Amino acid sequence: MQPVATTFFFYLLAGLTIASGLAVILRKNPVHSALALIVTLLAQAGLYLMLYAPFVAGVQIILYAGGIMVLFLFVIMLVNIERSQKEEQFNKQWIVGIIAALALGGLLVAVYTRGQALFPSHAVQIPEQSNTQQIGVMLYGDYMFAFEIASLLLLVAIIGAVVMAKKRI
Amino acid sequence: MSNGTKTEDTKMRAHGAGKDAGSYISHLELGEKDQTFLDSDELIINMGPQHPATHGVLRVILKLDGEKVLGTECVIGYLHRGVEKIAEHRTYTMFNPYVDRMDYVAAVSNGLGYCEAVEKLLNIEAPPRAKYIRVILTELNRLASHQLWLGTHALDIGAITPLFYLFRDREEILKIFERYCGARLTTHAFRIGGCQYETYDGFEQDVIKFLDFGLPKIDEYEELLTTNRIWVERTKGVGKISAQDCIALGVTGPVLRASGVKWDLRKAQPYAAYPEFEFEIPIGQNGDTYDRYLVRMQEMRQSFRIIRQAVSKIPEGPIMAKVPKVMKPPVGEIYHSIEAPKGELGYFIVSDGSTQPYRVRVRPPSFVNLQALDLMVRGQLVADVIAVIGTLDIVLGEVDR
Amino acid sequence: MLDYITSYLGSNVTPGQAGNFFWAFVYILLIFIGLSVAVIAMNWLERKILAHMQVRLGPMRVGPHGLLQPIADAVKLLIKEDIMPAEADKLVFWIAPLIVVTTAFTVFIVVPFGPSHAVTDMNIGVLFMLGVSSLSVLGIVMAGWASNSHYPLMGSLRSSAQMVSYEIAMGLAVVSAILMTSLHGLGMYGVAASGSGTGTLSMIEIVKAQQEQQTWFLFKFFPLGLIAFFIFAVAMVAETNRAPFDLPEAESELTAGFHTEYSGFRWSLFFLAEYSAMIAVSSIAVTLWMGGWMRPFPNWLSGDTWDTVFSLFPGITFLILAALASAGVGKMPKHPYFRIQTMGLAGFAAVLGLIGIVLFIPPVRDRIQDIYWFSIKVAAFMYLYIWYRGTFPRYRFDQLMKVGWKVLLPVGIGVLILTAIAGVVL
Amino acid sequence: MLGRLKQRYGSGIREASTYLGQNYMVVEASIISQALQILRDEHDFDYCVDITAVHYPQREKQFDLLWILYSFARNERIRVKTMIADGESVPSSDPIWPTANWLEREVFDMFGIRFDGHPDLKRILLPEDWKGHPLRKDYGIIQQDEEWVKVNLGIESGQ
Repeated sequence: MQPVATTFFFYLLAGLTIASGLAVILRKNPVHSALALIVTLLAQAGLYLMLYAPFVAGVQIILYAGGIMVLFLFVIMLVNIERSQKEEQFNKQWIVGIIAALALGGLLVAVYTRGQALFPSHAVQIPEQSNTQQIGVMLYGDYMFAFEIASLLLLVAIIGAVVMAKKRI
Repeated sequence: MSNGTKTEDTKMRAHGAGKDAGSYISHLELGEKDQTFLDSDELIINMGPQHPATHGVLRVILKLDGEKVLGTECVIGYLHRGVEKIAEHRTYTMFNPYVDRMDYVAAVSNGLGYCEAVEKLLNIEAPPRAKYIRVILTELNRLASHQLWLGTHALDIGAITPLFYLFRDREEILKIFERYCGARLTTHAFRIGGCQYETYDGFEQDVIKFLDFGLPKIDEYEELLTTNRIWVERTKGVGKISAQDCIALGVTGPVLRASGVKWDLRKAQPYAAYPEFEFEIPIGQNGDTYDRYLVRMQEMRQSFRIIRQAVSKIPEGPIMAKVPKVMKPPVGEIYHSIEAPKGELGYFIVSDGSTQPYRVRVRPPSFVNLQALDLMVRGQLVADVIAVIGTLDIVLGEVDR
Repeated sequence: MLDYITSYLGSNVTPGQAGNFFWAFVYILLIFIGLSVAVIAMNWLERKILAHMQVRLGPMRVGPHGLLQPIADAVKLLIKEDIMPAEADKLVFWIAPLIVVTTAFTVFIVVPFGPSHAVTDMNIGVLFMLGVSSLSVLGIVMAGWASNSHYPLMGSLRSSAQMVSYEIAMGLAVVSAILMTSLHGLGMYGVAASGSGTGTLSMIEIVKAQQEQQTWFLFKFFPLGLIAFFIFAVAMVAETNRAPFDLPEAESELTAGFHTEYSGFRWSLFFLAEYSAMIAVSSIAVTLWMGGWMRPFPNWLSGDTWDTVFSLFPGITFLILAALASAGVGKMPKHPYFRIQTMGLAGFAAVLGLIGIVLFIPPVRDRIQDIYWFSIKVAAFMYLYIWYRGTFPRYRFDQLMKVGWKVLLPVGIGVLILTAIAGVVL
Repeated sequence: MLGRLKQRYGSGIREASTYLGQNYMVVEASIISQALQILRDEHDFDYCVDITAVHYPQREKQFDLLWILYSFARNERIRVKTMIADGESVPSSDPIWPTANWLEREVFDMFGIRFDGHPDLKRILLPEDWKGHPLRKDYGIIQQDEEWVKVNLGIESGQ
């Protein structure tokens, strides 16, 4: 299927990502923030789709929007919202935050203007079909070790979470 | 969602908290905060008085840690009609229909207890035929009550189908009542001194027809539930209560028997014509909801047995004892209790020698049994509260009187 | 323009693949209408079937045998006052039912009613369906939270915990079915699945793989396929919050769970979403394990004669329904009060008969019979749902979690590993 | 049994007799708690069937307070009665039988008799802030707490 109005969709999704990303940090109500974060994640999934990475997009929806964010909301709902709404939204570290943001922004601009030589001048031709299979082959072939290390890391994290939660029981 | 930091007026903002309820402060909220899992706030929710599973207008305030019940408090009285006060202003005969309105699903039992108590006070005895009719109707009513209990209990646990089966079969009992005395629910079947009505033609046949129809149906209900995995998981070990706790809390009826106490007033202190029948007292061992279910199912079978014997042995003769037109019992007090479907139903009547009772006290089984709710559900889940309310088999008309 | 429209008719792919927007739109419209009709029919059937299981009649008043009851209900719901609690979070309260209903309908984009009867065929079809349907839990959580009331909140907490847990078991079962698509077969129709040796996530290719391997995945590697299917069948009931896993809306505990505070049209959106979600997960089950649109016994009763015989089924079914309806016309009371109802039923019978006759026309029946077999299989699942509801008590929350995490999950992993081994060895 | 109790408390046991085959005894209010405790501990009256009261407005000691007890071991009932004046309170029997909790609350609700040491003595059937105790003889049958009805139900009268 031929892509339609690619530029339009790109700017739409990118704008949505940024707008909802801002909403995440600007909303006072944590549930609203979480919902805005979901929109961000979904818009990102749309961007992945535009990059011919349907598998990554699907996984993004299932895992982040459908799974992790539900757990987020789950926890937020148990917290006293009325109390958290009264709390100060930005704490004392805002100077550090701005410096970090400026540094990151500067880095990105620098890479974009100066570092063009680092990247191939034309877009890599990605095969439209069957890149799901390619991801599988890559993950379980070339990057087997890294994949297993990542899963081990997650296992450690899970055990850590259980230990921390269990200490009171 | 937390209660700890909120002010008094927002505490009971939960559903159903009307004006009178708004000012109600449960002792659950006044005490120390309990430790909750992960230090989350405890949740106080209000179940009822308009709630589908509280069997009427029972209001239970639940203190929850997530889904775990930390404590309960029952708020009752929404159906209080002052039955005991009314009794003091009516003659003995006039008060008779009022007792039907307490436990309205077992009206016949209520009437039996009251009539026998007054008869004792008057020192008269109903003739044997009346006693047999009383036993037949009371046992039929016990069946009807247990059927209603099973239907609603199963519905609370989520099995919707048994309810309709049980209503179908209960209908047959109510038809017999209707043909006998014209009423289906609040029967007012008995009079002080016997029964007002002779049985209608074909009464025995009707009862036997019902017996043949109803007994296999019990197997049908058991087929739906007894070995149903989900049913067993939902009821086994839920709402456990030991025999000691039962006795200490005054819990009687099937709940006590399911905890392993073989005590039934029909055997322990027989009344009406019960000494003349053979039947067993089914008991359980664990005192959990499943055992209470099994005990009641067995009790239904025993009721069939009693009715069958009664119908086959029913003697001829008068149905009313010699009762004075104006009843003036001698000065004195009497306590008489019977085994109602829900437990020990007692009447304490004080006579001052006039035509009206000086004081009538009803010892309602539902009221006393309901007190055990807190003990039975502590530490269990919200869903178990529903199951336990169901298994206690309370009727709010009787709790509140 | 006309060329654009007719050019698609000759092709053998979905409108999405052919890039034909007109037909894609038509398909979306058809699915939307068909789904709405299916939900309405399902509402009536559920009440009728459940009623007959419970020795009662169910709706009988509005129209013959209560046939118009769902329409009356819909009208009632639409004109009902829409109540929004004063303390509710207005925006979230408003969005929640929309999310639920949108996700429930969106999944149908990839459902293959036939080799070319789908809006489009994505190469991540299954993943898309699971992903989008997992978004519906967000709507439920939002609805419960936005109501700002205890019972809905507990309902939504329950449902989010439940759906997240069962999604894992569901996913494992799906993966073991997808593993099966990668295996070689004889190629009954001589069409090789895309890239033999590698599996596929596309819904259409999954059915084609079953066609090629000449078996439903239900019976593949007996009993592995059956176990995976069973896991999915249990998990899908939990995913759609239906009895015996209907804890989020357990009426005896939480009054109505997450939609306690909803009324009128918003409530009806939840209702619509619940039923279309049921149809959606049943469609996944049918596609993955029961051969999708394939007619029964394509390998044993093969040949042109059998093809013709089986293609007559849709027409015959409609004729039987028409006959039943006309028998009902004969049984209607002759009182003038019932005249309009009788005429309505007769008209209904006539319409059914007409559809039946149309379905005998060869080009139509060839195109329709895939949809027919797919719908029949989904309908079987729908009946199961009703049957469960009439039979089972409700699970308790901890038991539900136990079933999900301690039974279905380990069994799912075991089946997955065994399927992989079987795929390599056999 | 009655003999032993009488021996121990002497004049504390006013009367012990049988009427219509039912045993009852009248106990001084001052020793009621000990008497009930002994009945439970030494005579197996482990089941408190009911606690209730009767109002005699013309008497000096206006209230009869009754405990109906039952012994599973002996299959026997006994009524223990004491007389108290209005405003007098008796020790709660909640520590002896937990079932007394609600029964005493009901007696408090209906008669206004207070029980000392009751864990949560408040009205049970009537609303918390209701005025009057309906089962007293001076409370009329159609009497009600007009003010409460007006404030909480918004109607002039509950009749």
